[in-house]
Amino acid sequence: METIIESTSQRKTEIKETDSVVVRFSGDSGDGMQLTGMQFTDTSALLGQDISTFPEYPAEIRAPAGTVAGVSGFQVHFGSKEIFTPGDFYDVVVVMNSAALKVDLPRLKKGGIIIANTAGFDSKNLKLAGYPEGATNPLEDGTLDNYRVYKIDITKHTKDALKDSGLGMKEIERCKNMFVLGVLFWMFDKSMEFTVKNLQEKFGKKPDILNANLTALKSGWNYGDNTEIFTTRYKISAAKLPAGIYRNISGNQGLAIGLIAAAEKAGLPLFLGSYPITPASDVLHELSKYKANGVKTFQAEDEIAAICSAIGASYAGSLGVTTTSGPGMALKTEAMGLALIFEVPLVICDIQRGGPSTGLPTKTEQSDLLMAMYGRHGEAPLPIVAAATPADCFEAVYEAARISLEHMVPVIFLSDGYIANGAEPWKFPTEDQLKPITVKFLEENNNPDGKFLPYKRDERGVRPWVKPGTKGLEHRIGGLEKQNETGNVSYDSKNHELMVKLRAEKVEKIADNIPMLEVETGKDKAKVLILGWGSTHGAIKTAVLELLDEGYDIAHAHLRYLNPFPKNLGELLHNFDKVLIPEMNCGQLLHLIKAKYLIPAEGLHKVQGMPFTTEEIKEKIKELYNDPS
Amino acid sequence: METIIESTSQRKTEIKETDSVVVRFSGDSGDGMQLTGMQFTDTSALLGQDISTFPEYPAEIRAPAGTVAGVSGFQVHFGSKEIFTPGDFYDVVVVMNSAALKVDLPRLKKGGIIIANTAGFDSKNLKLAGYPEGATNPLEDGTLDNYRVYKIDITKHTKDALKDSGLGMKEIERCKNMFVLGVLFWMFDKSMEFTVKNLQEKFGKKPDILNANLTALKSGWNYGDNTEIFTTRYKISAAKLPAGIYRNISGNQGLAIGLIAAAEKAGLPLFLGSYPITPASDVLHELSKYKANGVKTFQAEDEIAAICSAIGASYAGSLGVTTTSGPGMALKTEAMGLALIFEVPLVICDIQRGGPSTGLPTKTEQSDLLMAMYGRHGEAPLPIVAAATPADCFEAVYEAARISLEHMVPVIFLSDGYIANGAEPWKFPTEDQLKPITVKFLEENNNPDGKFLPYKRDERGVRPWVKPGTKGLEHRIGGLEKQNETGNVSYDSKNHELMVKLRAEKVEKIADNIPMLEVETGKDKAKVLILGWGSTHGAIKTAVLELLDEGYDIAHAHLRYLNPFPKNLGELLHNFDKVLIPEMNCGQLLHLIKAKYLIPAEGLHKVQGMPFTTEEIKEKIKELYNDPS
Amino acid sequence: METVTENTAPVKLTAKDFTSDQEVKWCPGCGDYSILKQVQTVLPDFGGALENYVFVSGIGCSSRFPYYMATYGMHSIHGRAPAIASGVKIANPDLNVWVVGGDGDLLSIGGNHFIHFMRRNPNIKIMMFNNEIYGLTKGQYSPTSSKGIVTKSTPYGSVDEPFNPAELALGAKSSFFARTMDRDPKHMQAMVKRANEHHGTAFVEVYQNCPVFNDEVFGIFTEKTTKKDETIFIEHGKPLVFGQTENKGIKLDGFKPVVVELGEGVSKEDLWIHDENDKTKAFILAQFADFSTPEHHFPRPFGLFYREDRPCIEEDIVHQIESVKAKKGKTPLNKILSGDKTWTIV
Amino acid sequence: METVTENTAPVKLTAKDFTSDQEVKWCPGCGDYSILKQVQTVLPDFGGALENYVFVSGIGCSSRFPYYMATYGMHSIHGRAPAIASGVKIANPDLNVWVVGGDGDLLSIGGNHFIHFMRRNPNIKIMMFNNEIYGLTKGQYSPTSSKGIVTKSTPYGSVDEPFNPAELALGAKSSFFARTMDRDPKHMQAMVKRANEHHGTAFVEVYQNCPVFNDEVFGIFTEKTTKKDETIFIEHGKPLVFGQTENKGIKLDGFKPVVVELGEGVSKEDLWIHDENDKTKAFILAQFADFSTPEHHFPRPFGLFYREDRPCIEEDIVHQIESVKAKKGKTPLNKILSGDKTWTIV
Ligand SMILES: Cc1ncc(C[n+]2csc(CCOP(=O)(O)OP(=O)(O)O)c2C)c(N)n1
Ligand SMILES: Cc1ncc(C[n+]2csc(CCOP(=O)(O)OP(=O)(O)O)c2C)c(N)n1
Ligand code: SF4
Ligand code: SF4
Ligand SMILES: [Mg+2]
Ligand SMILES: [Mg+2]
Repeated sequence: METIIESTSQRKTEIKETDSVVVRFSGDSGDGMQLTGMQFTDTSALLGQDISTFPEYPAEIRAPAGTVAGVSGFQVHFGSKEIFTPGDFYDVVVVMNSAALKVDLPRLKKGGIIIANTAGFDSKNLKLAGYPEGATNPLEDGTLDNYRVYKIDITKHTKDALKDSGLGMKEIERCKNMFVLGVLFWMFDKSMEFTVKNLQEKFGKKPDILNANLTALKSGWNYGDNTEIFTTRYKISAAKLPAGIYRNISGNQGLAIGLIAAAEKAGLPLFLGSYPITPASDVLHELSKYKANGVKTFQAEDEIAAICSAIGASYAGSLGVTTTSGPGMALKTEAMGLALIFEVPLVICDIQRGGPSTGLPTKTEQSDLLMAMYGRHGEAPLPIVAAATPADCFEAVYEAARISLEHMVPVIFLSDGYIANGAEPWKFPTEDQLKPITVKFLEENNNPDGKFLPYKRDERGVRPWVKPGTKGLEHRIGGLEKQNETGNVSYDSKNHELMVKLRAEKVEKIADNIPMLEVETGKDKAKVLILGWGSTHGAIKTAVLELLDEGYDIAHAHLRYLNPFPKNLGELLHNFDKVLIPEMNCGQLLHLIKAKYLIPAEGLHKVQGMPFTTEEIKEKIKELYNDPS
Repeated sequence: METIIESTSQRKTEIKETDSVVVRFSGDSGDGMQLTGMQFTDTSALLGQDISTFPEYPAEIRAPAGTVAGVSGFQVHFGSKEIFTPGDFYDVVVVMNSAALKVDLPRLKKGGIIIANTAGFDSKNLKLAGYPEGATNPLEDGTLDNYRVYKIDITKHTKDALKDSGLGMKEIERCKNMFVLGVLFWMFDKSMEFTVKNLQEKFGKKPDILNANLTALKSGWNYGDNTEIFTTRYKISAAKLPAGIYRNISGNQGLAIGLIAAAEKAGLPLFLGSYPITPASDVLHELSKYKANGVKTFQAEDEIAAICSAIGASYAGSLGVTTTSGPGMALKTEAMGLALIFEVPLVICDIQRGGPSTGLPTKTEQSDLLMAMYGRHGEAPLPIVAAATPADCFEAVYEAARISLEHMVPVIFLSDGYIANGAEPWKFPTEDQLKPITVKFLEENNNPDGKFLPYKRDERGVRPWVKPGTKGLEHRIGGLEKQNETGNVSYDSKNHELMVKLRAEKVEKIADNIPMLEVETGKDKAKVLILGWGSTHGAIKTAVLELLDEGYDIAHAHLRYLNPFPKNLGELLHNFDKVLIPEMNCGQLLHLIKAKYLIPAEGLHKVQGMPFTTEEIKEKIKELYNDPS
Repeated sequence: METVTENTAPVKLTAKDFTSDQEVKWCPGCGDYSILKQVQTVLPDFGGALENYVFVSGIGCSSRFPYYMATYGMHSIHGRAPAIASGVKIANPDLNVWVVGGDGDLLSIGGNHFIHFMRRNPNIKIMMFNNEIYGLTKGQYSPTSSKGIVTKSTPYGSVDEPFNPAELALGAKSSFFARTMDRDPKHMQAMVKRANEHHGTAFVEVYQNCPVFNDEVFGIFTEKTTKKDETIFIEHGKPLVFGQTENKGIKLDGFKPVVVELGEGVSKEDLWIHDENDKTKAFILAQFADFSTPEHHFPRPFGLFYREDRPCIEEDIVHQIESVKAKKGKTPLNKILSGDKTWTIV
Repeated sequence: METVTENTAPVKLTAKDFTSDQEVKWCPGCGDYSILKQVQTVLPDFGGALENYVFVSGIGCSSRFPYYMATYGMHSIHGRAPAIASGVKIANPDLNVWVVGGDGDLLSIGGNHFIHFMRRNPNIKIMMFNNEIYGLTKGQYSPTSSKGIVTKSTPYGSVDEPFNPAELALGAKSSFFARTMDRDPKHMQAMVKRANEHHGTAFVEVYQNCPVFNDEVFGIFTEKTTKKDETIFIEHGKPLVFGQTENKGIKLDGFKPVVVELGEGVSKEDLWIHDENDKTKAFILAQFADFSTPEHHFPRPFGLFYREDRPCIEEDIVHQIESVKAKKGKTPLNKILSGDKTWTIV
């Protein structure tokens, strides 16, 4: 069948040009806001607009419908200018019920637009949302005077539109979100084409459902077009993004395919040993889909078995990987030490979340850096690589894998819930654009005039990788201190000191194999440097760009390599009078910078399970900038 | 029966006065060197001499007899001056076989005395000791020309002395060590009385064995007295130790009774949850002997269960303790975070050993400090207390327990293999000399006009301790972030930041409850401060004392409290031009000091599984002292 | 010096007394609601004082349980509840300690503590809410999920042979194993009562439906239409009878259980009579879940499989302490401080 | 793309080929020496190439084992060998992977990996040197030490009920359990052979004497004078006979095993005939170690208790990969990078 959806408006309304808009879709877990948001996002993307999105799920699996705990939100920031964050405050919020309004009103800009489903504001809903007995309806009682409120009985309109669809009430209600989407498409002058195509693919086999969805979508659009309540529409032109082919990608997706890419480029099988944990589980889910590419995923009995199985796989010649979050990282500590003294490749991915202990599983934080750096007994340095944005998860983990394989060392990769779940457009590379990863298994004795030396190092301090099954190179490795070169157990004092030194040097020498740190935004010499790492990238970048416009003499540099630091970091820091380090923790990078460079860097700390707003960073920069001391 | 043992010499020999001597008893695991050393030590102690001892066991459980791997040594440093270490080099070494000589010769002072059991130097023994086929006997071939060698066929002499004892060869051979002891008693002009008493207690029920031992002891003494080979004897007068009653104590003993004392002073039952690991196991062994005092020891299935059981016990109202070493610490990481967010008392004892991974289980190291400080996910600060000497293990762990109980916080106690196994005289306190520990279980609602508030804090930021079983105060605690005061689960952003702050402040405020740091040796203002922590105390103190004598303007301060630091540390550091931090790691305290005080402190690092020698520290001090920069 | 009040509460408590003020946050239709309700319903009958109960859990949907009980409780970390509970019980044996957890919490990450808990036999009740899935983490397979299950982490089906919880527990020397289901309140209450009466570690496996991630995995056992043919409720001293019209039974031919039709020459007398003290037979009952011979499809047993009286670790610890005290007497602290060998310096 | 050479070595290897150059560092008289010798003796008969063997151990005296084998090997961390070995085997199923550990390593700290290993059934051989003590840490009791044992950590005797390793393994779905002893070289060799032939996880418990910390704990089973009366060597299809003069046997009366004197009206035909495929009987054999009724004192069984053929996880993983590959074909990396939805900006 064929439905003609036409997206050209029948009436003249004021069209506002604007360069970026933040829309928040907010409703009950059951209301399909995630899907709605993604359709809207993909359409914006196709129109060449830059975007950044962030989904927010309820902490409870599925809290009672209509309650505040049950609100599920999807946020999209799109525009004709470059977009670096999902946005701090909303221009438009769609609230399907009163709980959603309660949750999201605080982050709606004054004067912002509220599109409210009146059906979600009856007394029952108000009660569920925790409004006191007999409370007045916020849509009516003036609470929202400072906003532009569009009250629509979305439920009713959808039902009317679909009364002849032959569907049951439940299915009809499920089309609410398409009605909303239609309204927004009209409002932002977006074509429905893409969504129509998607619905056709998705429901091809269920024509009645398909029709219902298309009808709801269309009715929404028409509703916007016909009813007089909407006075303005918005037009956002395409962004000046670098030309190329783009896709939308979330951090955890990027992480997963980054690992696949690294393994393929290295010519190795990929093995993931993991135990589910929020917000890392999606990487396990994602990788387990790639069986056809030979990816082996092993859901272990716990995090210890997960990392141990990955160590075994690396030993056997695979790229061994383990993924987890804080509590799991804690459990992997001992085994990391083993991989370190074995000197086998291993990528340990920590998708950070709010701690300590179980903490805030669904919230974001950057508080595992010092554990990654020092959380092992004995002298046990490991390289650390951190991702800055959703798309950067791909490149950063690819780097982590490259370093691990080329230097025979376990590498810790840090991401966090914010970028893991957030998404952005990605000008993805092609296979041949990826840095080569050189792995060579040793197949002959490296000591012609004697026995094979499994711990004989090359100039970079790297030992050879030998696959069991290789004739003539049989050898034993273990967690006891090793004699230099032979790898035999040694209790010799000087040898121990030597091995501690050699293992540390090997990590230090990785600095020769990573790029220098460059100022990303602003001048190479300035009054204040904002030094960031990880997911604070978007907020810092936006803040710095805005302040540069305002004439501030500042700059932004962002660290991907946290151990070892890029060789030029010390030097670079000295080009600035002041250094500000914003982190979603109590000052962990700050601590490392102070200890290493003895400079009085300033910290900006936020430990709220939420990313920085641009404002928060701007304010702190200004304060520091103008502080005479 | 009665054996008269008389200890007055029959002949005139030169008597040398000296103020301190290091004797090393070295032989096969089976030779009873540990016992011999302890008898000798106790006698010295009774004579009022200051002492410090250190046993060294083979890494292998019981390596083949006669081999280097099987050598077991006992070192005693005694003197009329204050003794702070077991000594760097030996004045006298007793070697029961050639393997022992091989192992210990390198640490014998030039011109030092070797008492060798020639029976242990036959070709068979030389071979076992790994001397090449047909190698010459080191006792004969001039290797030892720079030493004073006394060759005695101890085995034969013992056999002769006991031929009529009616004992079997095996038992007779076992008396060798008493013969040696007799010789040494003669040599150092020490009475045999104490040993005789001990033997009588020990073998009271086995008269023939007793007689054999007494005879061997006596023959050894006579041998020294009669044979002309010994030309000199040594006299060490009593040390000017503070008057009082002393006992000898090892670090692990001190730790064990320190915990018992803390529990009794606090009026709490003591619960130990532990899993055996070298060098911590002895604490479990020691505490399990105190059943009569109600001490409950639980050998768990692993370190995780060990700490978790201790958390449960603390929750139930006991002083919960867990003891371990590096690899076990790594495994306890996650549960430490739980205890931290629960805010229950818990003492976590880490007897450090050589790392990383299994590393060097029987060797010492100080390389777990940064793990103790940062080895947990999320923002998870914990107090850290470290012991400086064997006897200090008592006081330090007592402090750890006091802080834990009075501040409702898990405390990490750090010791290491060197002081854990080492021993020294201890002027032990009496019960009433111990600092009081005030614990009060809450028994009524702390919120008269509402529900009980399990996380309502007092002015020190400490929450109440409630024992399950207390009527009316039923409540739930968990690892998820808590709402301030109520302790209910809270996903609120600001609340999370507040709780992170409150938990950190609570730890910071402990600084009000610990003594200021004082310069222990030297002046309060000087050119160089040597800042130490943990088991480096003895070596640093000795070095500083010697250099002070040589006129250097230096001082020594030693940190017991590593988190929080004593309030005056920053200030104190600024009274010195330079700060030197010697550590048996790669600079972990150094790192903390630099990060916190931004001063260019210097480190002295040794990672050889062995303590610093006084010389090593003196050299570094001189170098730094004279370095113009 | 325990401040535990007498084990007899003045007035009989009610389910409400055991209900905390916290809003229950499980999904609509979750089987956990029923379990919570049954526990809150029967606990008052046990007569224990509210303040002497301690509920300890790990992490998972099921592990939210303690928050909803108005007793003392700990929501701990994933898999560690048995270890923490052991510490609580050993420190204060007078407390009435219960462990609650999921199939992932207790058998996956917590498996080691679980088996050691079983052998040590502390007098603690342990309930496992088995939904054959990881609920809280949104649907990965668990060590009890049947092989081949398609979940978020096994898009092509799992390849792991699952544990048989009854068999595993008995193999680890469990002194009490019972199985019940969320949808049979009466039976669950009965099993919780039996568990409470048992002196030792009582392990109760509860089949619990997770409508969101593993809906109706136990449907055939819980749905009217199939329940009678697919389940068998065992009782001590009673023959193993089941079926729509009680028309079927289990006979033992040698060691092999066989399903028989009653009537045609087979009477109840010929059937296997359940003996809750026979461990070997308990192992066979446990294996019903695994066998299905071509000839025979076995019903799933519910009820108390096995119970045995043996010492509890916390009591042995107390006895040992008392006997040593009696023999040696408590050493005064000053004596401990001084040790046996001292010397005086004047 | 495995570089594994053919599983048939050109010339037959000898025990020496399997002996590394490392000095063996166990105590004189340690039972581990014999185990090492038997393994080195029989391995050449298996025909596998030296370079395809990987021995993985944890920590403990027993775990030093791999250092003494001239094969590939890992001396890992305490308790984790089964997890590491699983990774090795899944990554490269062609390797011939063996796990070695002690009773503490595998059943105490390693208990969780151990039971999950059993249920997953990788084709790995696992030998547990059971000396009922922690040797390397100098003599604390272990989860297999009998209750009441006095050790460094239990000066007044332990209060823990020990595991029964056979029962635990079978309860965790072990597909192969055999028991042997250090002092019966021939039998040990036979059991190692059987283990090697088994396709799946083969668990061999070896009673091993620790002369230093638990001397002669198995003395009655190993000493000439008592061995014949205290042990029973079971073989598939053979009756359960034992005793000085083969004068005793085990009969089953119902589910109850009873010790009978042969002769007086009881002949071998009346005895329990061992069936290595009967899991229920295997559980009964396992429990011999625990029961001793006033009437009957049971001998300790040695030999292969039970074996069963079921899929190995690493093979299922490979099959799954192959079937999915066959269905969908490998996705080119470029396709993975681009995903399904892209747009172009010009
Ligand atoms: C150390 C650690 N690892 C992983 C997790 C993530 N996690 C939380 S609950 C859970 C499993 C839940 O399954 P189950 O125990 O069966 O409980 P259910 O939710 O099904 O009731 C996991 C893997 C965690 N919180 N901590
Ligand atoms: C994580 C960790 N915990 C504890 C130890 C100490 N440890 C080493 S071996 C061992 C137990 C040894 O007993 P078993 O496994 O039976 O081996 P055996 O020495 O008896 O052969 C222990 C507790 C360790 N090395 N690592
Ligand atoms: S996810 Fe499943 S188990 Fe968890 S609360 Fe929801 S329904 Fe219950
Ligand atoms: S301690 Fe026991 S097990 Fe370990 S090597 Fe010595 S004898 Fe063998
Ligand atoms: Mg579950
Ligand atoms: Mg053992």
